[in-house]
Amino acid sequence: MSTKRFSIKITGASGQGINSIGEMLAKALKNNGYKIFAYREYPSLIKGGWSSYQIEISDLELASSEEKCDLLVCLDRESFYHYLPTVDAGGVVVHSLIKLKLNETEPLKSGARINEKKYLEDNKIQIEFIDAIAESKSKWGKGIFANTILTGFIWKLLGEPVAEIESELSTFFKNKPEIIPTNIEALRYGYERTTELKQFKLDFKKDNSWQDSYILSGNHVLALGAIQAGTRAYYSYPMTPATSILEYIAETSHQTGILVKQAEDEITAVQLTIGSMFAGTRAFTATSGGGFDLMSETLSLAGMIETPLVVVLAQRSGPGTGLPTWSGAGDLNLAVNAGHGEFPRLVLAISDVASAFIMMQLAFEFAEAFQIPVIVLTEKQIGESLYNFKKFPLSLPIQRYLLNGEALKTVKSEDRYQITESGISPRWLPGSSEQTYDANSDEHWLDGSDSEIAEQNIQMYEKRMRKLTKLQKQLPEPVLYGNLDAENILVGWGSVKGAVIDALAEIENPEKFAYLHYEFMFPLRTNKLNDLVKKGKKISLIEGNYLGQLGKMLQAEIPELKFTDKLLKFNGRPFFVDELSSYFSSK
Amino acid sequence: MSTKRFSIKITGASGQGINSIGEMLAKALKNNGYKIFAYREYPSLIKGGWSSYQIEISDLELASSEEKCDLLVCLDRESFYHYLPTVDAGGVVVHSLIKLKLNETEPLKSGARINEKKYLEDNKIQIEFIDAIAESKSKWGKGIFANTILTGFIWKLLGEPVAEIESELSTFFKNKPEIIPTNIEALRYGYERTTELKQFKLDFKKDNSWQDSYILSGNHVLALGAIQAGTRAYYSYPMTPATSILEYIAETSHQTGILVKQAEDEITAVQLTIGSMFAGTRAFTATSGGGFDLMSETLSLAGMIETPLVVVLAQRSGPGTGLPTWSGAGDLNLAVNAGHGEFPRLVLAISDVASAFIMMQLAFEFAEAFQIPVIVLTEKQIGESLYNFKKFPLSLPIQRYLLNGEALKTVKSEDRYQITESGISPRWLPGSSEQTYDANSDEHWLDGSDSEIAEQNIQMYEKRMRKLTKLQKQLPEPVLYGNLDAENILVGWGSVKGAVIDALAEIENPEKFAYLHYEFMFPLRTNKLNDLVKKGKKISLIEGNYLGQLGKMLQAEIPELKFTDKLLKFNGRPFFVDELSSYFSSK
Amino acid sequence: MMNTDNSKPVEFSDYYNPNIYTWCTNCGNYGIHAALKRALVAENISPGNTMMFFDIGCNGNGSDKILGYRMHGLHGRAIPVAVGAHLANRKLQTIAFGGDGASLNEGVNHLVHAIRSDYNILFILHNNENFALTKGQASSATETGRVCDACPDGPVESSINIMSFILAMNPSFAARSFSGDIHQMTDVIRAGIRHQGFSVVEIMQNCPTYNRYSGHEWYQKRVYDVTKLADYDKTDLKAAQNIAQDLKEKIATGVLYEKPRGDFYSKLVNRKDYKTELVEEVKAGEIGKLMEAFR
Amino acid sequence: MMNTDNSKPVEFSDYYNPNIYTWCTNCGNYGIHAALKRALVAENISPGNTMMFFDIGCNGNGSDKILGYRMHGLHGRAIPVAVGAHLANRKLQTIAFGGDGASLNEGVNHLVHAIRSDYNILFILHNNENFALTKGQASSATETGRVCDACPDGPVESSINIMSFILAMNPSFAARSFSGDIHQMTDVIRAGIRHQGFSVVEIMQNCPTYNRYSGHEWYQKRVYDVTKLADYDKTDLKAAQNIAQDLKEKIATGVLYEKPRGDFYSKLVNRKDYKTELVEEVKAGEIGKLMEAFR
Ligand SMILES: Cc1ncc(C[n+]2csc(CCOP(=O)(O)OP(=O)(O)O)c2C)c(N)n1
Ligand SMILES: Cc1ncc(C[n+]2csc(CCOP(=O)(O)OP(=O)(O)O)c2C)c(N)n1
Ligand code: SF4
Ligand code: SF4
Ligand SMILES: [Mg+2]
Ligand SMILES: [Mg+2]
Repeated sequence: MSTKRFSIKITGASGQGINSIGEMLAKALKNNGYKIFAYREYPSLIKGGWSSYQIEISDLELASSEEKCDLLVCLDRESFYHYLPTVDAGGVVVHSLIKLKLNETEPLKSGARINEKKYLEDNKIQIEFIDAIAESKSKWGKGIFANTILTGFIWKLLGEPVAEIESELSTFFKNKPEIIPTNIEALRYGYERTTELKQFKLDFKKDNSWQDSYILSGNHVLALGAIQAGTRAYYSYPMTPATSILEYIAETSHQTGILVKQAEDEITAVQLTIGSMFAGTRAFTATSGGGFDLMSETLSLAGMIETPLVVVLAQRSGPGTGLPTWSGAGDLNLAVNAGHGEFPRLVLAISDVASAFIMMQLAFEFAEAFQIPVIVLTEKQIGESLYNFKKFPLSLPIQRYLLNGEALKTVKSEDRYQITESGISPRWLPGSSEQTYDANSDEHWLDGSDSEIAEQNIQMYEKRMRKLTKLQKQLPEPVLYGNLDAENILVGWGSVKGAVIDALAEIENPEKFAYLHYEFMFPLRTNKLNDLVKKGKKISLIEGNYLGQLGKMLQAEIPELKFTDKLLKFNGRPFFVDELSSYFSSK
Repeated sequence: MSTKRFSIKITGASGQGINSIGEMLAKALKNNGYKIFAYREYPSLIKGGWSSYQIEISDLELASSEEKCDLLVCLDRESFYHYLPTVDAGGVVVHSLIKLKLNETEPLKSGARINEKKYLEDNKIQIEFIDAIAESKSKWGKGIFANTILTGFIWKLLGEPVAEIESELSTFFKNKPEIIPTNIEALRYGYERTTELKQFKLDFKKDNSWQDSYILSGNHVLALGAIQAGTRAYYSYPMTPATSILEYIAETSHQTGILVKQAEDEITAVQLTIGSMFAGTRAFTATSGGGFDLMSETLSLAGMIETPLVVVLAQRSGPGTGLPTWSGAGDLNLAVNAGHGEFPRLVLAISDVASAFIMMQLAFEFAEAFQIPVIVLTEKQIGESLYNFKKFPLSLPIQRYLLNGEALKTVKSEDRYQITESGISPRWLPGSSEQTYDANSDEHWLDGSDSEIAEQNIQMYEKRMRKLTKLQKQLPEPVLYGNLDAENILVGWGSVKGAVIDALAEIENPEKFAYLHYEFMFPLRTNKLNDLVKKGKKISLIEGNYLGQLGKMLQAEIPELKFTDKLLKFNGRPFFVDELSSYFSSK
Repeated sequence: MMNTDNSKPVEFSDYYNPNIYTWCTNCGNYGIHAALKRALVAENISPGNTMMFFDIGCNGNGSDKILGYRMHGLHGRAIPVAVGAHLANRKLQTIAFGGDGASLNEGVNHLVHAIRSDYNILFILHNNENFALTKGQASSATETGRVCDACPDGPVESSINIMSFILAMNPSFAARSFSGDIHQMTDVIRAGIRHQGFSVVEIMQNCPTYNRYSGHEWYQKRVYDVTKLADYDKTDLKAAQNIAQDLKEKIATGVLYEKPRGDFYSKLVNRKDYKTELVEEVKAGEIGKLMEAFR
Repeated sequence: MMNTDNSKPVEFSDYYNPNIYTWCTNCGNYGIHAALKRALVAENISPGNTMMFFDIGCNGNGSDKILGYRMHGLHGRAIPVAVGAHLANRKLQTIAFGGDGASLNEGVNHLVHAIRSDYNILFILHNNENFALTKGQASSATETGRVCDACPDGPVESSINIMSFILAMNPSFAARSFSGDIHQMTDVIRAGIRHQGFSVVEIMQNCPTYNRYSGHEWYQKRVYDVTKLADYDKTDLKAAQNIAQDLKEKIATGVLYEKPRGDFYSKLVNRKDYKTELVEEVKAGEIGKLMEAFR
């Protein structure tokens, strides 16, 4: 059990309202001046199964969760069976399971209940039953205040003053003021309920200035980054974990004026997007792996006709339908190679909220500057976790790289695909001149007209591919976090960052490690890593996939690169801070 | 000009009948005991443009063409402008272009006519005009015998006895016996026509046993390989250069009984295929890059549900629509990485007819043995060129790797996705037992039922991926051709093989080179290459793409691998034997 | 390739799968599964002689709650994969399932082409008028203007009346039922199984969680069975098209249209003389004759 | 985002592209291009104010033989890419083109959904009843049993009457013409340009190379113009559906159906008060307010 954080897991079946409890607690905690991070697990079905809303509390900024928790709350049996083994030694379990009988035998097959009795005893875990629905019924005639009772009770266990959670509850129900008074009663009832359980004490520094910090999911911030970048149209077909981007942009469309179209399928979504970008507005689409496959022919089109395109690939665990509501980072190879033929592209990978905000802006910047498709990788872990932070990172100025004004008066159709040293040719928008062109997916010559002349074909192909060289030069090297002189370097990308950096903040021996973080995945910059290799550092790889996809890409570039260790995880779960802390501590 | 071969280029607009002339000549030549190879260039349109049918003649077995030719025949102007610069010094041009005026000025922009007069003079090329249509009209009242006249004339220039071409013409028109007599007349007329041109003499050894050798395209043989392997259904959506597979399997469907369905699109084609394989017959589909993109989601499905799947990816030059009727080898990265998530797959690459026949059989063998998707790469250059050969390579025995007989009596649903060391689990066909299973694209446990339990998810994921390890062990190393002790090693794949090996047969210094040929592209075997690297050989790369895709894959596996040279070609044309001969000779 | 000892009649429990259903309380999918099992039992088709192809969607989450040779494939693709399997082995009963999202959005191409191709499979379309599994977005069948997830103003597109759509494609069999009527569902599914050709059964499926507009009672009040109409001629396409249009007041159910015209496979000239299924024919092909043409 | 000095009337030659046409002699596409140019000129729309989206197919090989802002995109995808461009800038005239293969096979989903979505673009469907560019395979519009490339026995699937298909989808504008009648094509293209909504113009296009069944004379003998019928009511969908069915004896052409009902964009509640086009609005978004919700 980490002393740097406290973690609560609210668990139950889909549809039991654990998210509401979680959200309320999370906001109240942050209003109290704590820093939080919230992580969600849920199955791919609408009701039933087991799911959890886990809140980490600390006085450090967090971007990861523990696998273990200090306080487990269970609203249904399956969740109890499943999550009990995650309660840390000395922890507490609160449940509402009538006549729960602890299992006392060893499990015989995979997935079966553990020997619960023994686990509780061995780990000195306290457990208490609260028949919240019955209590709600007996007090107010109906069971619906059960979750509020539990919320009050949890708050009490945390040792926080009741006022804060009351005010958060009022905010939470502000659109239904009529139900607030009874809920407040239920909350107090829960708070004042007697208990055998020990009371925790959140032993973290409160920061008053944190009270008006934000709590947002990665997908919210991704959408906000795109809005910041001037997105005017969003096209998508629902697919977890990208759906919440669609939901958010649609919900706020009256405020933003963004045109939102839920397309008939992913091919349509990406074709609408490239059509809008061709005409000159900023538009994007988001999907997950399966939908991305369907979009891949259009990536190749974008590469050929040199029309900017931004596609978000929100990763979950594959292949096939996989674990649709779980996380993963197994689509890097796909992002780098999808789409037939050869064409320049940029692959970015978001790692947290700050990165989501900046990467979406950069995606449009690079897509338009280089007239290429840009793929932005994110993960369910980033998109659906709730981050607590105070300041949005910088907004980048918007540049369009289009001919206008005087330049338009002298432009000629043949300028559109001019052979240039950088590979970038002038671009002007439909309607801005009577000098028109053909954005031709057939191999073409200067104004886009068909060409099958070998010499022209080579020149045009090389022109397109040269953009890759320029692009690579322009991209930054990966950032090294931690002790820059450390002996052990971990290399990773995506949500891994949060867990590694959080772990380094919790261990005894942080000076031994540094973490090299990639956000610009293709084309790769490898100077910094190369230097580290040359200096003889021990380099290890950490990725959310089986193959070590980034590792392979790096090895193709840096012959001398050997990995001391490979931390690869591919079971739908993110890296947890406690598993990394033990890893580091063991070194 | 090579002394080992003679090459004729028949050129004209699409629709002018150059293929018929070419085919007739090719067959007649092989009936005469020569060995031939024929290569076709044509535009992506139905009539017009310029195209060529090029025949190489030799006493060596050939699998490549020269860029230059000895005899150029032009039926239309565009072809003349375009192909004149390919006539070798001392060559001959025959054309039917009324009032052709040779250009005498230097070209000012890309794609313009060369200084034709100068080119002819500098290279001592003879040129002659034959107004074949007018001659046909004056003799027989209509122009349609023009091509036959030209055929006779060409035959004469080659110095071959007229009887051979006459008998081939009769075979060619065997379904229209009424037109044979006049065509024979026209042929003789052409043959006996006076000319100022020098007469060539085919200075090659005739091989009588060669008379009943075969002339087939790579796509024909690919289809025959699949038929040999027991294919019972073929599903496809037309796309060059895969269309001729569909055409051939459809045309012969009365003989083979194969069920052929032209699907409404590529997604349907591949879904029909995997459905048929699931039910237990052998079926496959073929497409080119754009259609393959659309199929890629299904590759991932196949990986997840462990159902065999065979997809042929017939490459042309991309990206986008690219050069739809030209060749390329730019889809290796795609074949290796397409489809979201991680799953085992096998990627094979055909290099010529023998390889087409064997690889299609192996595709089914491996797909079924390992229950994985297999992607077979081919190229327009292989699929649509005509190879002349004598013996079909070996037919492999068909094994199905299915439970049957006694085993079916004791099988349990949970056996289907049993966790095994090899990663391969028992498979039995629908209908063969009352113990049924779920081929579930959601992550699953032993009988295919959903599972979101971390421990099970890891085990199943690892089980699937372990197949890759076993598969790699089972695949052969690449083959080394040429002088096994040579200092310079070229590494390549696909149609490159034919050109390299033919070039090695033509140069003065063949002992300096060897060629390492990959047909098993993923997972890669690298021991042999590694040994060569360790021995300090100079390794060079030769590929039909810009990025050197195989090269990068090899470098990711063999840190010490550096390429002395990279021969990369990406203009839609194959490697020509003469360009490689000069390359070798310059070393 | 049929395994069953047909002497033992198939029982309902033969289809029992111990996995626990994960649908919401009162979800219409429960009724559909019950009817499906009843129909298969009534037709005496055992799990081992059935191939079922499930789409991705709430409906598809039933794939591991029943027995049979099943595939739970890709979203929108249940029809073509089922067809591929059917063509390989027609001795087994092939059934495909898909939601309104799968069938009219992601995979509408397959529906259009399966109808014109006359594949002899049964397709059960779970129409709950929304994308349920992804939490309630609009499908093509969602009423215009109906507020739903990710669509605060409701869709502006015209809504598709699925049965009208199907009938416009000139099918050979089209039936509609309602997830609250297990008897009728069983009957139309049985009729669909027996029909030689592409049989579409649209089931208006309750989704109490996301479709609060047309719930069980709402449908209960409006549905009527065309077979109970004195003069209904189910071979009259125009009549079916007319009667299918109303989705507001009186909703026609039952087999609305049926006119056999032979199925895809049986129209294939080159398969006419074959007595075997494709699955039984996998052996080294005879290429000798074919090669002769290339000498 | 409109550049033209409208004082100078647009001329036919403004659309002249020096690239040489590559269609076969007597290909119907020549006539279609001529009519297209005439219609644009008659509507005084300059190349600089036009966006054209070409499919892959013989029809699409016209993309570099005309002027205008053009995209020659992917097979089957002309409609959605055109729609995306149109939504970004409605001041330009957007036209999409596709073959019968593109529209009924590879991309039938887009046709179905564009009709129900009412995007305000013009779609010209070159129906030559085959996949011409890939050398004459069957499309959905190829008659059942008609022998063609890769189909020695002819397709066994029912053939789709494209206009009937379109009319079954309840379009707001549907016209049919014939590539031999430049006047009528010009007229219906102009009507399609003027219609506010998704305008489909099906052109029965001669393909002398691969469709030898219904050539110029064949059509010439059979087509008639519905506007010449005394009592034809083009706002009557049923009437249009009836008249469109015959493809053998008497073939109805002209604007068969037209009933404006507003277009997609103008139905979007959140765009009601905007006077600008999306293309004019790209600037840093105001996220301050949005962020407040997350404190
Ligand atoms: C290619 C792809 N796109 C999107 C999804 C996400 N997805 C899963 S189910 C579904 C819609 C389900 O709607 P419907 O077919 O009506 O089934 P229902 O859940 O309503 O039964 C979507 C969009 C997916 N799995 N695959
Ligand atoms: C994804 C994809 N599949 C297949 C093709 C090959 N292809 C090009 S054009 C065409 C069919 C053309 O038919 P149609 O749309 O009717 O146009 P037409 O040539 O008859 O004008 C096909 C299948 C392609 N370019 N892309
Ligand atoms: S969301 Fe609707 S369709 Fe899905 S399980 Fe619940 S009630 Fe059934
Ligand atoms: S093949 Fe047909 S459609 Fe294509 S150019 Fe020739 S006549 Fe026109
Ligand atoms: Mg639905
Ligand atoms: Mg066509």
